Amino acid sequence: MDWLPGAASSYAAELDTIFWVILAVTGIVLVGVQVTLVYFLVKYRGREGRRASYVEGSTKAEVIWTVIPAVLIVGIAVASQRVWSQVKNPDRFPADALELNVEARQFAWSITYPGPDGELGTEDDFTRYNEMRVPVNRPVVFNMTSADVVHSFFVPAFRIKQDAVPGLNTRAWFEATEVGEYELACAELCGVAHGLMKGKVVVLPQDEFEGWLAGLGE
Amino acid sequence: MEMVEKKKQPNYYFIWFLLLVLTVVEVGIAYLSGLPRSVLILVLVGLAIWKATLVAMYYMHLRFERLRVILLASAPLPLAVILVLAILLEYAR
Amino acid sequence: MATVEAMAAPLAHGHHEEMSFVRKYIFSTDHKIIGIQFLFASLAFLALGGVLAIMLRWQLGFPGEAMPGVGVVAPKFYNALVTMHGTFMVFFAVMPLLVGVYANYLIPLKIGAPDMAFPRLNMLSFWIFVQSGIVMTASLFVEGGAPGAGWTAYAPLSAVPQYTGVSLGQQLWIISIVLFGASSLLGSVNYITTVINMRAPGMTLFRMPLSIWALFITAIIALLAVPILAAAVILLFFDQTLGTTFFLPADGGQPLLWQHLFWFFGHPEVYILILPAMGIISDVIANGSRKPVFGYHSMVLAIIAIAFLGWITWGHHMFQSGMNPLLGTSFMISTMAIAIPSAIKVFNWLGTMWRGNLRFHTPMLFAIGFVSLFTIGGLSGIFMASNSVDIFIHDTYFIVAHIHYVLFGGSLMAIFAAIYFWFPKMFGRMMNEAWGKIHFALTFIFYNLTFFPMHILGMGGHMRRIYDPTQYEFLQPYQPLNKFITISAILLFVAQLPLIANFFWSLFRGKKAEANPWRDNGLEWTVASPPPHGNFAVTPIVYRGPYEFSSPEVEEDYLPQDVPLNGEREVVGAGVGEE
Amino acid sequence: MNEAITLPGGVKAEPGMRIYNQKLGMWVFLASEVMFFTGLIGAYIILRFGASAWALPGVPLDEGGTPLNINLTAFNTFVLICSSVTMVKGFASIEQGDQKNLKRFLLATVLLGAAFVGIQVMEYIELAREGFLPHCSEELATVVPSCHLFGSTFYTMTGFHGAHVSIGVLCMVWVTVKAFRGGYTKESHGGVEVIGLYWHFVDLVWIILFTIVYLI
Repeated sequence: MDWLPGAASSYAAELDTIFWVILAVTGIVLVGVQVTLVYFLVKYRGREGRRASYVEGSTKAEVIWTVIPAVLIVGIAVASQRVWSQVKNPDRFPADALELNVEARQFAWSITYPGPDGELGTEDDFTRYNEMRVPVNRPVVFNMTSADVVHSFFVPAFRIKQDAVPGLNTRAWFEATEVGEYELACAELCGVAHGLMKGKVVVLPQDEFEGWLAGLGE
Repeated sequence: MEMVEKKKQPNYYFIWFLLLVLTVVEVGIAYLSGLPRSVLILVLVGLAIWKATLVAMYYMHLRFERLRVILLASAPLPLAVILVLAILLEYAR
Repeated sequence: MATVEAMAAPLAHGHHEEMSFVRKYIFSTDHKIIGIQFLFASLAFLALGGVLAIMLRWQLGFPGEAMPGVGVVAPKFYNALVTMHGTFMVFFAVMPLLVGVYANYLIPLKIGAPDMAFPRLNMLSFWIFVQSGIVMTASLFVEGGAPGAGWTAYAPLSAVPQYTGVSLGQQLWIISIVLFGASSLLGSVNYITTVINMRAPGMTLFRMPLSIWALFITAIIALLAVPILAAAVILLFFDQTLGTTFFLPADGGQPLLWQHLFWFFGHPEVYILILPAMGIISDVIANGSRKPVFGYHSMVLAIIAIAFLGWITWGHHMFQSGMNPLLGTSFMISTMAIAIPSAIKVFNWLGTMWRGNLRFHTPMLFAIGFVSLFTIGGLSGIFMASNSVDIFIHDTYFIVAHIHYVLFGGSLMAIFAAIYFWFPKMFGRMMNEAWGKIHFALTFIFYNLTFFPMHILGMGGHMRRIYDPTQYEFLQPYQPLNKFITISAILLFVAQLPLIANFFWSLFRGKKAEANPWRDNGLEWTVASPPPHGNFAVTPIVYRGPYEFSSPEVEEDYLPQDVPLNGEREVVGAGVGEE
Repeated sequence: MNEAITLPGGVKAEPGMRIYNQKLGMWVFLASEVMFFTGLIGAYIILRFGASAWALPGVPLDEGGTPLNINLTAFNTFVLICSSVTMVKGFASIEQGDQKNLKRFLLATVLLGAAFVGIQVMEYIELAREGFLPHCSEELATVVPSCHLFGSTFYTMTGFHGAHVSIGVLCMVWVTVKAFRGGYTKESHGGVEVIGLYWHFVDLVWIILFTIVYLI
């Protein structure tokens, strides 16, 4: 069992790296604090006749432990920002992407494909439920909305999560890097069957996907 | 109480008169269709803030209070601005 | 204990006539009685919240199996459990336990005031809280079931009865929250006025104990944050009942507006839940270490900084909501910034223990537990603050682990420390130390066994609030871990029995407490346990800060705030506040 | 009145805000009220920005004009401003120990406040007759842009303000009765000042509401 689910999208690896970096940094701090704590508990445990030192503080020490976290935090923030804007900033979405429409409703996902002409909003569009088929190694941008309550599109293997909000068009993208089937879940409490609102994303080799699209999903 | 002695009596009727004039001006401007919307909104909000400040400063005697009372009274205002502006940014896209 | 009788004017408190039981213990205006009333009421809600937690954990550990005595948890009931567990714990257990109990009990005693500024409003605050709790509890039993939209009540799910199948329950939830807001408002007005105006002579702001600083700042946050929630739930109520569309996309409403309003309240609320805990812990650690708090001034500044930053970070709850990505960046930065004052506090607690003479009484053990667990909770917060990592772990068990490390490992540990620490003052009897230590050990162990594995679930992508994890193939390998967590949670619940037994046994049979059993410096320890009505026979005069432990100037290792040393007698005049 | 206290080490005892508890408490309460109205008004501003069109003043109703009666409400604003000046004059009178004028001004304030609420109720009835409700009539919804949203925000904001005025009037009646019994003197008139603060605050909120709901 891996700690993080197998990564299968273009930006998953970079996001995981930030996760591990933060884990390393916070892990070091955590171990440092806990070890110091235990050491102090043993070393300075109360004994008869001993007296605590009357120390009210140390400006130098406090400056040090203000500056060090600040520097670490800035580093983490800068690293995070790169992936964030890559994943979430619509201005930086990949250009030659396949566009899909996704509508969430209690308790299903409906995915509308552009059909053979590659254009959404035309007559040959077709819709499938709870199964998103996408080509491998090609970016997929999807326009998401919801028919009722707030849902959240979550494919753990792709590290993508985006809320579907009624009345809004939220956009997200991913590029699958490995052929296979991945589970799709709703991550935002959306009603009685929230926990059962699942689907899958099927990543096909590009030619197979083109054929499927041309055949109107047959 | 020492504050009572320190307090000058402002001319309350003059403030009242000023508030009335400002209200009339506001209503007049609102009916004027000549101004562009953005200018109109800016002017009207400006007038409203002016009126509100008059009430707070003179009728609520903030002008004659200590600084810390003024700070206490204005503490929530930045929060109100932060809330509204940040959410409006959502729609500025 | 030396008092400076000649210099202090007697307090104008003539309440010496015998009061009836009802006036004295039920509709009392004495802040100490009101604090104790809050204690009993919110401990009851804490137990209720715990029972709900066990039921929902059962479903996650043993999905679809009948729980003994309860039966199979149905999906709708599961959502109700999730919702009501969060609601009760946040609004009716942790918040009143910290603010209702200890702000009420400690503020007048620790600043040397006879009572709150507005004793009758204080009583009203408690009784509105009780009503609010009754309404909330009632929502569990009404037709249509309890609210199931989560404690965050995201619209439109919470706004349209058809979406959850709950209507009356959700409306009662809203009414209860509005009542709760009124109660909290009355409390906050009281605490703020009291701290500003009713400090004893010499009790300057920077001689106040950190617990009072934290409770004061918390009261300001609550004063300004809770009305936003009240406004939001009122709009939600109209959506529910009058057919308005504030949060519904039909006719131009804005579902995200709810999230903004809720979290604009909700994030400061998080600090309402942790700041008083930090303050209480500072007091207890200084006492247990027999040393002054390391860097008192920076501790105060850190409290203020956290309180201020808390207002500009709410958006990190909404990173995945489709918000403007630029806002996402700024909210990440402000959120990350909070790590700095939090880190200062943790290091200063360690600094306080450094070269101390540690006494491991039960409150100190819980305080140490707090430092240890809060560090984990604080550090795991950095994962969520990072907007890109949050894409993956948002709404997973990583968040659940984080919030429980902060609210249980943090706040609740501090509450336990406070219960043991001030029990002698409240009831005039000591709690049993041995059982207290057993309670601590069991709680600490089972706490970690319950909540630490949740980080692993979260890393695996385990969504929160789902009814049956086994429905997902990728979560099936985690089912043994889920079972393990559930069993640990049940044991954690059982581990609270020593507290209950100890509490009630000590109430009647505990060793009689002297005035200052912990050899502490605070003003509350200069009066009898429990203190008389009106608290102080004469207004105390304060000569120094609250943390003069092991001062080289005296032989004992503590130096109460109101004891003058040689040459400290040139005080002129006395009395404060009430001009 | 306390002297400032100097303690050893040169630290001055802090005497608090130097205003009495009730007044401080009222200011603290008003800070909370500001946030409550921020919630309501902020929701209105955001919903209005998000809406595609909104009813404007100075335009005929069938061309997207506002269904609100601005002239009537302008008069009502006048009434509330008048009640504010009578309130503050009452307070100024008792500061000089003038009980007679206090009674007169307080009575005027109560009447003006009640008149404000009365006119608002009339306005509501009239608007409801035209079909302007939290959920507009079908007929009106075809003329007035964003009618449902306008109706619901309008009634929420003005309704909560009206409730505040009504509570203010009730408290004011209580203060007035006490004034007629001679309960306030030159030395002790905290009640008048505290209720006055609340009253002016309600007036202040109305000034904002009138502008952003009726005029913009």
